Amino acid sequence: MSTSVLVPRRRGPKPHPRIAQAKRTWYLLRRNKLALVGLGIILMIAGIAVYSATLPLPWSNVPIWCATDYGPQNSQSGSPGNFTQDCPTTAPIICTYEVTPPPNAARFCNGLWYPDIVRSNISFASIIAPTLSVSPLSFGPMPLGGLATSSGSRTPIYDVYTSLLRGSDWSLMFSVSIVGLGALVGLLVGAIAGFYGGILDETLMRIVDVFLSIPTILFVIVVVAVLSVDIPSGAGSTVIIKIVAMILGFTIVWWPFYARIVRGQVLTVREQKYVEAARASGARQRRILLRHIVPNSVFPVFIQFSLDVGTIPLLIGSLVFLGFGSLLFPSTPFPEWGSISAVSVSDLQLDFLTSCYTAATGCVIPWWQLLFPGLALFFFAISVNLLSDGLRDALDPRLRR
Amino acid sequence: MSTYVVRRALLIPPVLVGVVTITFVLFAALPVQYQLTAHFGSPTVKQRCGYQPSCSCATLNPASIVGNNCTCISPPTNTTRAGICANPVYQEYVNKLGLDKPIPEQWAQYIYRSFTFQWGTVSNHSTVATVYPVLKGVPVTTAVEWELPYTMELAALSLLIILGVSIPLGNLSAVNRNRPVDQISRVISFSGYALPAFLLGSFMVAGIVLLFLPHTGFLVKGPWCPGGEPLDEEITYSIPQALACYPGLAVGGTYPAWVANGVHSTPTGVYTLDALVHGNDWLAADSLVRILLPALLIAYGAIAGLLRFVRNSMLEVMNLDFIRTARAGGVPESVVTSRHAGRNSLNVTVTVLGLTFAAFLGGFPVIEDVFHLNGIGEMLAIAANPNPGLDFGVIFGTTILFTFIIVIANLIVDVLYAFLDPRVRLG
Amino acid sequence: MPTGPAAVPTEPKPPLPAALSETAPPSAAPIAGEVVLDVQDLRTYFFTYAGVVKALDGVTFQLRRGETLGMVGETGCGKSVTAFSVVRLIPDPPGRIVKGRVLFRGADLLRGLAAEASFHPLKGTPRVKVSRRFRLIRHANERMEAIRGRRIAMIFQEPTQALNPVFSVANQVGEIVYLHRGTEVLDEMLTATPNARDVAPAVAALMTAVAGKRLDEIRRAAIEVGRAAHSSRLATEAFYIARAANRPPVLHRDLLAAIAHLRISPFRRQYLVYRRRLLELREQTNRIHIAELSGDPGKTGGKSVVRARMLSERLRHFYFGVWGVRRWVHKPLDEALFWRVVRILEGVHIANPVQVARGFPHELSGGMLQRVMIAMALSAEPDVLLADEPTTALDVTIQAQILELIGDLRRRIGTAILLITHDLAVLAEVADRVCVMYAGQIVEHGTTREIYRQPLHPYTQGLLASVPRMDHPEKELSSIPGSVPDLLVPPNGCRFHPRCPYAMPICRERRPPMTQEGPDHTVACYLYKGPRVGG
Amino acid sequence: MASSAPVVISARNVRKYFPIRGGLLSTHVGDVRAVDGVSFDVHEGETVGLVGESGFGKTTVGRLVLRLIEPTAGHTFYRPSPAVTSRLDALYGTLNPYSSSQNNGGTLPPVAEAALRELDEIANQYSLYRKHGRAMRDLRGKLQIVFQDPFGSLSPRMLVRDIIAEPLEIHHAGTRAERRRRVSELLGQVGLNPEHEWRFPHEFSGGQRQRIGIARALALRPEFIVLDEPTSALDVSVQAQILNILRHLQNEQRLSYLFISHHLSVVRAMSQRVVVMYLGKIVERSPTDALFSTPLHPYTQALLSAIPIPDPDLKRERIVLQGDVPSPAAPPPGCRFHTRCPAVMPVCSKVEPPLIEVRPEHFVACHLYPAEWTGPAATRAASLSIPAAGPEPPLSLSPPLASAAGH
Repeated sequence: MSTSVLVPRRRGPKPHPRIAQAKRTWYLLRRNKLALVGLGIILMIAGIAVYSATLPLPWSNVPIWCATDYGPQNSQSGSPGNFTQDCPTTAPIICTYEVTPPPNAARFCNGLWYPDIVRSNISFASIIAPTLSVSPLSFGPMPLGGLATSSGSRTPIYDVYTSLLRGSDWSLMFSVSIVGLGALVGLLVGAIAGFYGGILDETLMRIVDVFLSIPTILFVIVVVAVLSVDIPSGAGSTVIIKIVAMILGFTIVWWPFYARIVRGQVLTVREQKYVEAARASGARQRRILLRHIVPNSVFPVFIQFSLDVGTIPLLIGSLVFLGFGSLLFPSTPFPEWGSISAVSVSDLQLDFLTSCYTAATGCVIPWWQLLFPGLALFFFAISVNLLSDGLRDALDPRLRR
Repeated sequence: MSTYVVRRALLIPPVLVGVVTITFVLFAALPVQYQLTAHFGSPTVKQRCGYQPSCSCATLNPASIVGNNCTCISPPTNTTRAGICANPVYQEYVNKLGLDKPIPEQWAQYIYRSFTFQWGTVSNHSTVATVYPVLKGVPVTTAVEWELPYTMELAALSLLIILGVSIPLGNLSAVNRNRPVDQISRVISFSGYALPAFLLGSFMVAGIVLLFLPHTGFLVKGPWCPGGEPLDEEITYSIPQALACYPGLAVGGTYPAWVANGVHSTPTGVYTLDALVHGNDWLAADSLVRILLPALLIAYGAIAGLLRFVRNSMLEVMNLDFIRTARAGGVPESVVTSRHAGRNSLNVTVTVLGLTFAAFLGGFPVIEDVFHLNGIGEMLAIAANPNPGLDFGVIFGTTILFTFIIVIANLIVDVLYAFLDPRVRLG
Repeated sequence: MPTGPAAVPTEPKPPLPAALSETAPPSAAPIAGEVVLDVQDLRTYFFTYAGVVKALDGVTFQLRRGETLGMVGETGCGKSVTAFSVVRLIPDPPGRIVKGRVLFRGADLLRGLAAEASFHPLKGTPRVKVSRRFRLIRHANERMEAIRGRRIAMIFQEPTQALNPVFSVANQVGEIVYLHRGTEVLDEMLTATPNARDVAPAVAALMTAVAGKRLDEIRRAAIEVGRAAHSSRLATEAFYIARAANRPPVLHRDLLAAIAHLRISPFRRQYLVYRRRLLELREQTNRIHIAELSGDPGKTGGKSVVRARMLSERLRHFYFGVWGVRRWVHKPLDEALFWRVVRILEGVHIANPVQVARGFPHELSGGMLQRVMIAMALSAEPDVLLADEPTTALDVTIQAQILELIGDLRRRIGTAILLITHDLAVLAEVADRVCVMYAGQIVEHGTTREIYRQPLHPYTQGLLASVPRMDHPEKELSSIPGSVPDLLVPPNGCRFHPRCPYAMPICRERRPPMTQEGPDHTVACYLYKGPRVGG
Repeated sequence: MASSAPVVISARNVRKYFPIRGGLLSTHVGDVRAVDGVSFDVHEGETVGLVGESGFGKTTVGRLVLRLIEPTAGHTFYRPSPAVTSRLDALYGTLNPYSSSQNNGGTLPPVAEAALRELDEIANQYSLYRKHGRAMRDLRGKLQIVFQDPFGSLSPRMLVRDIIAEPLEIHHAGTRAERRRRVSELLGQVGLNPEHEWRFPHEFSGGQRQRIGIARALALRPEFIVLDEPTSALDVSVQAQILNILRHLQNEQRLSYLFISHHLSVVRAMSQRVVVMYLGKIVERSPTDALFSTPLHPYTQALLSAIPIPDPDLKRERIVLQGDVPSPAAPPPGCRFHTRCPAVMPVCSKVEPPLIEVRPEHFVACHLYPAEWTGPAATRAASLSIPAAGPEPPLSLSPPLASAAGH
């Protein structure tokens, strides 16, 4: 019908149109209750992230038994016998028989030297440091009970509540940075390909095809694996390097999706008359690209972005579940929701096999391990999804007409 | 039409080369010794070290090759210090793989190897070799050849479920939008999007474990073990364990003769079919039941992605003019939705399916790992296990395999699309 | 006015091609007879987020048999909405017909409207909450299927959009033909008795005609062949075979092949019989539906019985439903429909109907598609044709062709046409009567001559004045100030008063009534003091 | 008389072929001859109507004249001096006989070679298509366009003020405040009130959007505007508003229009001279009154008779063209109209009729009109200079009996 159907009637003086537009978007978003719920949850998570960054936590990346048994102070007491059985070939620091710790090593655990995060001075302290806070009481006062990860024969006890808290900021950081980088690259490539067209477009799109024909998980696995092998170990900032490497690895996999989306959009926008009008009044290519084409073709990118943000923790989770924890992260288990839930899940199975089958009279299933990280993951993903769905409706250009 | 197909097919070789190039870049980024083991596996080199008589290298393993030397991985018997042994085979292998050649030449060789199915060797020291003893040191292609049928079986079943559910449900929810059906489908798609497969899968496994706890006695009558033998400790989905239920069948130990030591079954390599071929319907049913849950799980994820596309495209189509024309012509509503709109939304579905096919395949490692199924995914998952060692041979081989499959699948999808939509056919 | 199903001609009419093909004598143009379509106080609202858009607000008009009623107005005046409301094709949500009657030969197409949905305003907002009863709505739509296409047909503005891109023309037109004339086609297929002996002489004659290279000769001979084989399909097919064939032996072989093709194996025959039964049952259901619409309680009882029988039919022939089998047994029916479609396309003066029928919409030009649409719409010889801006998307020369075609068909079939357009000039050429719409209301209504000679309503005057005239271009174009009001908040009183040069105080308060200003000329404006029409 | 005024834009033998790709390797299999050798002049302060059905290359001509797309061949000159025009005409006159042999790559006689070379030089100096960078951008300010689709031609995410001010920003015209003032001034000129500048395009009706489009076109004080079916998407009442605005602006600022439309009555109301196109070629060109009073080309006649007239009593004989428009990808040989022409002759399908002047300033390309004119007059017609009326004599190439054109 008439063009102004969707503009809510306002009394009084008009505000600035951009504000008016934002108001209309908000107005449309408001009526979508689910989207509001999603928004609320996301805001809550963000709040938690900020809050948890300020939490005074016992800093340690070392399982409890390790801290007590073979702390750095008496790491010599570890007998060579139990180093040899599980020396990972790809550890933060390659296992050697040297009894004297390597320069940056702080903790000696399960035959591995771990670099000390706390002492290596890295800014943004809240999200550095794989911090599964250690609580001596396994199922103690912590509201969500404990999370058991088993390595070898010993079973250190972590506490789910704090690790989830600590995980929130990691998860957000990973999701946003990975997808953001991917979207950025994709936007660039797609816009260029679509706008200039011709042979450039052809080649770029073929490249995109090539990238898209490799399964995401597989691609990440390969990239991360290779990177994990290549990363020079021993340097003081292994943590940073590893995390950056991981983010880059994901980005390499992620950009082609966006490139394809943007390119398709640009192709349609490029033909619009207003672009031609700009050209008619002598606008340069760059101006046309930046002022007309990109703003008008960024909408689907935005939607896709908001969708993908939710999937990153899930992806990380499945990678960790496949046993990539030690490749992706500087240390494992790492306080990131996907990682935590993956670890807890694999342990759950283990517990079944150990306890439930031996015990003839039932067994205790540590359901909290499964439930709470799972819930965190689920709510994060679904709220993002709901919000993006609401935004899609609220910002849909077709509704502007 | 034919010209279109041919033109589309002509696009495949460059894409394949491109894919292999990417893998080559990653491969070349590996340290030399990893490249070597990826290709040759880890041949045993029994020899004494030149200048340290006390030290003997048992095996040549990726972690132990350092430049031209090797450090022992087994604790030295008579000294606390690590011995350094000269490793003459090292150079020889380097030359064999052409790593001494310039990069372009290496690239060419790599391409050649990939297209001639020389995808490397399963390392003796990787987890793959320990889990599947048969695969120890065999070429990756052989391993793939053994594992692929199971994955294909699973994929076929789940594809069936996907198409069977998503299209009708999507159309249905579009036709009466914002009504119960639509809400249900929305819930499905949202939840399927937000629930990771490994979580759900583990829940399922847990449920089954609880269901078939030995002391419930359920197992005795249950379909899993009609023979009444209790499952051994690890509840597992892999056929050999299933065969543990069939002592009667078990020829020469645990397995029937046609299941070659636990991994490969003949003639087709698909357990269900083979069981049928050998007239063992119990086992056929059993293996089918075993892949049913995983297939459902995969389908769930894919459907979640597909549903909204089908629904939205259907909604868009339902607003188009020709639908109005059909209605105005007195075509019954059922026919309008099924024939006119359905056919048009089918095009979209096909396209989306083609685009998400990669993700679909990408789900297999997790699923097969969760359910302990045999298959490419499981093999990959195991090979990618950093402890004791990544098996880059298997990793790269599987990658190449998957990409080849996906490229072909995309070709099929495009042709299908052209077949469905005359406008593309001419283009 | 006659009511009940008796008024609705359910007995099969002679097929359209017969009426259209050159052989049939064109019947004289029927004088405007009884009222076929009677629209009373039609109100269609759109319930949007921003509020209720009153797209139609009390539209009343009649359409008599064989006449062309032009409906003109600016965009957003609700012309198309009127047409769609008549056949209940308003997309719901957001649109709903909230009030009014549409009497098609006494059958009220909007019967049970109040029962289907109720809506009540949400306080604090300009919006309303609509609660629908989907079973009733579905039922109502089912009932409309008896009317749409068969009795009231439509053609649309964008011919390129109006056909399904993934099906061939023959496929789509054939579907409609099967729905409305399927029984004929099936009968013909079942009764066709092709045996080479009686057909042989006709074929020989055709051969000679082809040698003569005179199209009309060939046509006549081909019709003879068809008659000999008791199949009008063969007539068409033979003609095009003859036209395409280059060498006599080829022609002869093709002809014999075509004749042989008419034979149907028992299995397929059984399938066709079953299709025919289903069609008959569908006809019955339609009759019952129309009876329901015209509020005749007697017939409605049989409905469940019919439905049950239909179900049993489907069940009895379930093995035809098997995919491969279905395709196989269905083939002859498709062919028959194809040739029927070819004949129908001939009827709309398409030069190469076979290629067009084989073609897909995107391969055809707009004019061609519009012809196809017209053929499709008129294949069932409907009583009413709703033409929604049929020529707006076309070029002038093509527009001329299409207008001629529509007029021609109207003369032959005697369909009443509601021609919706924003081009006054077009109406002047084809319409008998014109009603002018503004903002969801009819403001003036009269015979074409009166409307153009002395337009009464200021809006009509403004429209006419703003048309650039070929005949005297010297005069300066005058225009109506402002634009069509936003129907969310329509102006009070006369909706035209904000743009009206003669606006009076009263125009702002009360909506002007329809007044009679001449034998067949009514207008809604306070400038005129004639007697009021109706209530 | 319009043609006494200096020429603002003169198109010479402009061609645009869109390549068709097909086959296995999507090779170049043919051309869509959207515009095939079109030439015309637009004088200062006059409106030239460009008429034809859709798909006949009207819009393409408009975009070519503004160099929104690069032409395949030909040139467009902005404000060429009379000397240049006359020289060009002479050159094209000499070249015209060989144009066919040019296409199929035959060798040219030295005369033609020389002509070509000279033409090239002139083009390098004056042609729009040989200008680059800054020079071209400056010209863009002088040549503007108003589009058909009022919905697609305004960026949905920009404010009206930004849309209108954009050309000014591009050309760095004035300070921010001046631009601000200019925008409101422009809004006033097209009959919108200043507070509209704070809105987005989607809040306007079609007519208002078209006004915004016009305002944007006027921003840089252009001299020549291509009006690409500016009213075909609008209602008649609104159409009248727009047309009147355009007329007013023209009188006020002495603008020149190229008015592209398929709506003959509108063209008649707007323009002083009319060019009729069929399948990428000009079939008739003449002053408006002459064309509408005595249309010469059968296609023009058919077009005119096809226009419905809002007068129920006026029942006139109508020429309904049979058949469909042939595709410009495979134009019929000879006269492109012969497939639909009611007065088709055998020669039509073989020889392509040249555009000849059969009346003063009235050019038509049709075999119905005397064939002996295909001599010098044809070449002259191909060069298509509108000879100035009054004292200034027509080009010397014209034969003495040119004035006695007609029959």
